Amino acid sequence: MENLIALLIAAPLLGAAVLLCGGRRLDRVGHWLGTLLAAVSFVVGVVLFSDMLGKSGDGRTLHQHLFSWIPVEGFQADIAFQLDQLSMTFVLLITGVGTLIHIYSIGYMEHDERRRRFFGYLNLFLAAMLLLVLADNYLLLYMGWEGVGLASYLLIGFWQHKPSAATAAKKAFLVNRVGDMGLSIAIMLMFTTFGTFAFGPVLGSTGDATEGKLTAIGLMLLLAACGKSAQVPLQSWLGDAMEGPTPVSALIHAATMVTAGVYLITRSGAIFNAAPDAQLVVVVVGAVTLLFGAIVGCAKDDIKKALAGSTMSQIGYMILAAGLGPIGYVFAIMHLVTHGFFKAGLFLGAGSVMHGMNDEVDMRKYGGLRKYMPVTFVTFGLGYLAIIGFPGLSGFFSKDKIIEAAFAKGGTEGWILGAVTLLGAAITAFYMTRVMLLTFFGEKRWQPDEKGNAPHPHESPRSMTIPMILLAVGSVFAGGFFSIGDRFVHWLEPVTGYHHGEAPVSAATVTGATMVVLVLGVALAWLMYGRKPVPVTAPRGSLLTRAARRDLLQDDFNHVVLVRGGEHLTRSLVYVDHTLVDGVVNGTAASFGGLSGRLRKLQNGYARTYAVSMFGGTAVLIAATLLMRAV
Amino acid sequence: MNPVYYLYLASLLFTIGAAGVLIRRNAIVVFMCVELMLNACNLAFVTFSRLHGNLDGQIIAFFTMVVAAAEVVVGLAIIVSVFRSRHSASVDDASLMKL
Amino acid sequence: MSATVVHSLWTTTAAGGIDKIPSPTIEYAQLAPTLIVAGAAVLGILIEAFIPRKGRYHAQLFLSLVALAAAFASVVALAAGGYGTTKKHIAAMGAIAIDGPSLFLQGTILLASVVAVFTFAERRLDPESHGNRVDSFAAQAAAVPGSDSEKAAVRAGFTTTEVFPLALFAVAGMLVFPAANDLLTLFIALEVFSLPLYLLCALARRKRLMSQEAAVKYFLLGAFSSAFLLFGIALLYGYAGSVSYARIAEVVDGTVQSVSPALADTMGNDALLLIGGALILMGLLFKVGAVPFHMWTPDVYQGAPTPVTGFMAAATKVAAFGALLRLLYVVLPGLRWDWRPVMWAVVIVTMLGGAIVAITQTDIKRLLAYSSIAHAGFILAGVIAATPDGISSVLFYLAAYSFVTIGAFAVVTLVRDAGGEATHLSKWAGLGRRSPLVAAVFAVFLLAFAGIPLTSGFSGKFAVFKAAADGGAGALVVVGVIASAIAAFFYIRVIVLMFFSEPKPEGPTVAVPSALTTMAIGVGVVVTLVLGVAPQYFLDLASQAGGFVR
Amino acid sequence: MSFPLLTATAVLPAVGAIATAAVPAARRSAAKWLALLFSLATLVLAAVVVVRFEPGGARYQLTESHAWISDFGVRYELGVDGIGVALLALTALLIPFVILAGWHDADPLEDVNPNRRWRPTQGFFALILMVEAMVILSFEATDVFLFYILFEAMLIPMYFLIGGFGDRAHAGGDEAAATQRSYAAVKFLLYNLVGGLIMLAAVIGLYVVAGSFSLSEIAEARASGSLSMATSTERWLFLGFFFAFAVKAPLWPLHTWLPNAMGESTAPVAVLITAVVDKVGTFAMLRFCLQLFPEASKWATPVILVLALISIVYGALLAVGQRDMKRLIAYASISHFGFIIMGIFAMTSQGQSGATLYMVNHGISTAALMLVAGFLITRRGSRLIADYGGVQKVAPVLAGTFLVGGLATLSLPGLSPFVSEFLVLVGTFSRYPVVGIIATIGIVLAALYVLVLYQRTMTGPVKAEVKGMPDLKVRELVVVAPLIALLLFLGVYPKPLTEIVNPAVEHTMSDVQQTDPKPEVEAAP
Repeated sequence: MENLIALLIAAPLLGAAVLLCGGRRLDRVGHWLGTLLAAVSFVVGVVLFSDMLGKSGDGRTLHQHLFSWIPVEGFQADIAFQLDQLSMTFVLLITGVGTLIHIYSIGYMEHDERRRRFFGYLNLFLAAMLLLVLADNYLLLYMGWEGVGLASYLLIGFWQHKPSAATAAKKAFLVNRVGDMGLSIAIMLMFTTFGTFAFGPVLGSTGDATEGKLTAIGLMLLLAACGKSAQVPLQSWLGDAMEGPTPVSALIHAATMVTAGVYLITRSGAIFNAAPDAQLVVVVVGAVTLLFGAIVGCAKDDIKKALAGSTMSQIGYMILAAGLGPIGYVFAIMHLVTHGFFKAGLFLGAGSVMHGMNDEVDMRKYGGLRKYMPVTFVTFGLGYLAIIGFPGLSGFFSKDKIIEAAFAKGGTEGWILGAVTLLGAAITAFYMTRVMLLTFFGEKRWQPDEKGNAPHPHESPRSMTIPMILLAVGSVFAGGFFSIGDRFVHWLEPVTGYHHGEAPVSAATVTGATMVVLVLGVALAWLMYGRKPVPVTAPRGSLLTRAARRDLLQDDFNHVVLVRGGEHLTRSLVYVDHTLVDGVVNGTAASFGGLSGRLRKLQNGYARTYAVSMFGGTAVLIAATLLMRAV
Repeated sequence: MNPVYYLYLASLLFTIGAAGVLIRRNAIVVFMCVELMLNACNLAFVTFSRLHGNLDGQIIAFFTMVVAAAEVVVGLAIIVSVFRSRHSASVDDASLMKL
Repeated sequence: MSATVVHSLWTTTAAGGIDKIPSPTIEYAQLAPTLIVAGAAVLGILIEAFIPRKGRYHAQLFLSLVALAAAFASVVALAAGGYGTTKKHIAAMGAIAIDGPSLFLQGTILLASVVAVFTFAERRLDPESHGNRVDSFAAQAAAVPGSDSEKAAVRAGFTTTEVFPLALFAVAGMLVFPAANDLLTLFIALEVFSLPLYLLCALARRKRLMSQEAAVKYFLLGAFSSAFLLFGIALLYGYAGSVSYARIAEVVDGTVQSVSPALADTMGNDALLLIGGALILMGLLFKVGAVPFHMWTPDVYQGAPTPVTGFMAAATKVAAFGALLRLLYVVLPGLRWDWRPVMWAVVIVTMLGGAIVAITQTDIKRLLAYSSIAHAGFILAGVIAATPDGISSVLFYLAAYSFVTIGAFAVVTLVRDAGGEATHLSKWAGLGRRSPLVAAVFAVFLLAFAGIPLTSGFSGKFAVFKAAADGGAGALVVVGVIASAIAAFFYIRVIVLMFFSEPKPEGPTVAVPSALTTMAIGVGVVVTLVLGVAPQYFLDLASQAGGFVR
Repeated sequence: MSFPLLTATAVLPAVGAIATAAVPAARRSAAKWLALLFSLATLVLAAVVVVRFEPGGARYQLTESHAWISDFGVRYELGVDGIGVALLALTALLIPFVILAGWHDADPLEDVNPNRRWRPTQGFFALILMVEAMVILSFEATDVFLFYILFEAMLIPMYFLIGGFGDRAHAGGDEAAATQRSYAAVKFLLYNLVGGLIMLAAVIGLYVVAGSFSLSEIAEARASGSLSMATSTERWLFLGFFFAFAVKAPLWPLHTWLPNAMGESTAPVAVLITAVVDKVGTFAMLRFCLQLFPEASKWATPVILVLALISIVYGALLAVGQRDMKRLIAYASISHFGFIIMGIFAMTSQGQSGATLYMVNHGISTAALMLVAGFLITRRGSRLIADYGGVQKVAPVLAGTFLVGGLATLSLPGLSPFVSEFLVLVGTFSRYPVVGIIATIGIVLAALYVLVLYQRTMTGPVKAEVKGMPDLKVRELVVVAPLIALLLFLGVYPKPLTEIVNPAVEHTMSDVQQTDPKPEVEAAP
């Protein structure tokens, strides 16, 4: 059975290889091939899943050792996989959503002549992401980690002819690299501490290591997570990443890749449990990002950027939960999965809208689209309800649990976190409602563009709507399915561990509070955008609004400090290299030349001068010899 | 009398010769100065020969004279040819090659 | 025939009747090399006197080559007879030392001379004038440059075939110089090879004014230095009461047996010894062209006919260094602690001075002159190692160096324009494009000068530096390394010029030489590479020849 | 007396060089094919060496030993350890690609060709083969003097390759380019010559101290205690050797010759410089510095590590600041050489294995990137990044290969450079944590300069001059594809390489009497 694990990765990898090296002759069948292989991977996943359900206890964890990767004295890195409940959850999510989005893309990318390559990249992403979640040691995980980074780079920059896209792609990769730096340092620390970096030994012997070391490792892992999951302070790339085709945003920048950070932290639970300081930092990062993303989400008029902000904030929830330790891991993952469904659904919906609106992304130029694209409206609506946590839908369960867990942290911390999470819920409700209203309600606000062709909103083809519907189903029922009888908890407990945190307030109260803030958020949004018509050009807005539109000035900071500073640094270094380092050498050469030129003058052509030098030389010779004898 | 005085004389002559070489411009004169130096050497040889009571020095003096003569032959040949082509025997005029 | 011989004659006469004069014993076999060459030289004069003009060139060329070959053969015979290694002998009543070093040096000098004679005899380079092939020597030395008589001589197709006997005389002197075993012989030999060289310098066919100027400078300065040398000899004689090396050495070491009162008196006076030694040293350093006695070198090298320059640069250096070695190792070892520091200074300034001044030279011949000065410095570094290793390394270096030098100057003779040889560096631009082969050959020589591995230059430099380091002169090695780094700079400059700069439209032409020059250059290249890749055999020769007779 | 395999590996290309040079001027293409043939034959021989080499066996294998210059105590001694084999294989592998990539780089331009006997093409390929011969032999030499001779001699053919053959873009009449080029060539030669001469002093010193040049003899003498260097002497000698190698490597601040040399020469020659010749420097650090002067090496480690660190960051930053893509790659190489040297002197088995792998991988990755860049430059006739844009649109394959090369340069996991870079980092970190952490900055900067280069040249709107630029031709694909395949293969399965290298590294570690630091915790299995 375990031999199937490699197949999970192999299938999409093969697809990537074939599609990218295949050349134009594959253009006609490329997308089908890509989708097929993704589906294969999904099927394999399902098979493994059913097999896993058949087993029980530790038997559920499968290992597959392919070969020794880097055998060097005192350093052992293997190409080996580990499939346990946690990985399995991700496998299903990745392959499932992935397959759907492949299908969606068939329609969405129909008119792009480079569609084959697009599917190649998508397959590459699947392979890398699966490698990430299936690796049984941190170094292999690192390979997947950078692999998804590469895939996201390629996909964000898929429309390379647009400078903005190319820049966004580069930015994403660079910011991620900073995170990766953290991961590699973490691995080095593990190596020096434990002499290995395989999950088993490392997580098994955290007890013997000093807390200092563990904290260091934890913080470095967090840095990595921040990079990949767009958490403050490394969140700046996610917004720009929306330059990529919408399916990409849905798959990579909503459902799967960006949640890798959560996976990393949950996977390394043993380390964090033993390093409370690190955990605290994790929680703080989560909380801050949660609000940060939410606020940004409120101000954006670009539908995708708004959703991106929301993604950021939702992942903030997960990170926060993961930071809570055993009481939170499970819910972090649960929210991750549900979020995977509804956020992917939302993005696909957005994509469908753009598809019908000539790729217009400014929500202020939408309005009243519900009658033009009903299916999109419904699926998007369901996703909307799910994310704001409408009772009974996925988001309701998963987010609710996180808020409870936050309170259950106990002490003032608990209260603060709880408050933050609640506030976050309120804001979520607000900005999602805003998106909903701006897009589907009100009267139509689009006009012909300068070339005079007005958009003709229409429903998207079947290949796009079906995935949306499926995802909508998921976002409606997943949460409930997981929560009934704590299915999900029991499912993950063997891996992440779980103990129920007793909140200072009863679960019911928490739920009630959530409902209240939810209603408030929605109401406020309706007051601002539902009641009165929306101006097509955005009003100047308050200081906060303007800041939020600019991602809370975080980019400007980067630009001024890092980019400008870096440019100055390199420019001055180039100068230094030329004048100083090189100059010293050239200077020496020149000085010899000058000396030579001067000495040359002595050779003035007069025999008598030469005689003088001989005479003087002799005199010196004699004097020196006599002197030698004298002393 | 003490032969050492001859040595002083010899060194004096030698130095005068050397000085002449450094100072005088006319090639012939310069050359004569060299001859003077050689003769100074001869004087020294003879003196030492006397001093040591063996005749090597005196013999060498003869050799030196022969050599000097040979030098005259060669030297004058060269100097004369230069003089004919340049119409000047000044060593300072012969400074085409320098630096 | 040396002073001591005469002296013994005198004393015996004083003792007994005139009839008992014993004839001095001369080992003709051991003196054969010198005698052969000298004899051939005399013969050459006769040829000038009696053979008609047309035939002289070939007769002279033939005679010289045969003589040199025969001389070399006898050297080899002597070496095979064991003189090269174990046997040592002082011939001609103490005048000439026949031992390893002298034989090795004589062999080197003879071979170098053969190659040099090839270049002397080259007459394909200049365009034929009035239907006569001409070589690089003046049609008629006596004729005033540019005068009608000169034109007439040229028209008549005269050539100065006297150069061959002159060269042979010089060679004879050079053969004696490193073998001289008393100071008188040293002096005579010096003059014997100097005087012909003075004349040869004056005999250039083109640029005669410069040639004559070179001759004057060389002559005056040479005479000046030999005067110093002679005075030095006088003083040493005064100190030791004898001019024979062995005797002086004994006196210096104080191991002399019978001490006459006069000797006792002079022995006490170290000033005589030190000043005398210094003056002799100066005379020899002048010949090897060591700073500060080097200033004649560039001018003379530039002015002299290029074949002569090559001959001087190679053979004279060999002879002079041989004499220097013998002087320092046989006569003055007792003074090592006096002359060594001074020599250190000389070595350093010579290496650096030569290398630095060469950087800004614009005339290829002057450039090579300065490079030869720098090389003199390197060799001196080996000389003052004062170990058998030092001797053999110097011998090897000299052998390696002389062939590279002759080859290099031979190449210089090939690059010509209307005014004869185009020696200005700017004219050499793009030579690699015009005639890759010549440029490549010259590049090989330059790399050898620069001491790049796999060329003889490197082997020699390594041997010398190794000896110096062994002899406790590590600092010198470092300086030498720096000097060679500086030197590398201008050798490379020439290579850049030849290969990487575009040829000038009015650039020089490369004459196609006859077999003679080709052979000279070929020998140069072969020796350069062989000594670079597989020097062991020659190192053995040199190290076996390492011991001086006392 | 068995067949002298190692000598053969060096003699074959040398013969090839002579043969190629002898081809008459008219038969230009014949010369090319001849050169290619010989390089491939050498590759085969190298393969035989790799097969015949037993990782577990003696330290030096396939040894040959003949008397050479006994006066200098010099023997012609050859032998390869794992490190030597790896680099030997790399060299033999790269040369055919270099030749193939430079196929048209030396075709003479008729207009500047005064002499029919002027045969640049023959010369070009002959010189390349000559360099190969010398480099290979220097990897095999176990006699210090023999190594030194090759170390110096290989400068000459390199010098002519750099100075004699510029980019086609600038070839011919362009006077300014010509002067630039000869400046670069002279700079290259003088830097390395000075380094070499200083090493010469040290070599002589070594002889004075040890009385022999043979590694084995010196090792024995050490072991038997008959040879003991005074601390100061050993340090001076070490510095003499290290200086030369640091120039060659090149290590900051002795690096400035590399950008000129790589910038001015044609892409294949640039590859020859950085991927093949410079490796001799780092190889020699492992082979000679550590083996001959273990104590001094340890003594100098802190300084060297700092310099290496500076090289890493400084090189990367300067790469970011370059306008000329070849110079950019050159500075990137400087940064990478910093990593290699850091790995060597971290004195851990991970570090040194990593360094050795790094030499190989860097060779392959730089070759890939530089050669593709060369193809690009020959198409457009400019080295300036600013002159490009949107190439990806018109020549996707070229852009793709360029990207892969770039990703290899920024050592993306899955491509071979990652393995070595991570090993070096871990190896360094385990002994000098701070150094290791600072070095990781290099990772980020690498991403920066690579991606900036790619973005500016390949993406964005298509520049007018770039329109109609042809995609990679078959010959060019044949050059690039195998390299990329190799990068991928060694990225996921470097075992064949590490198996060869590990034992050698263990030997070196024991030379310097170093053992890896132990982990704090004995991890549960």
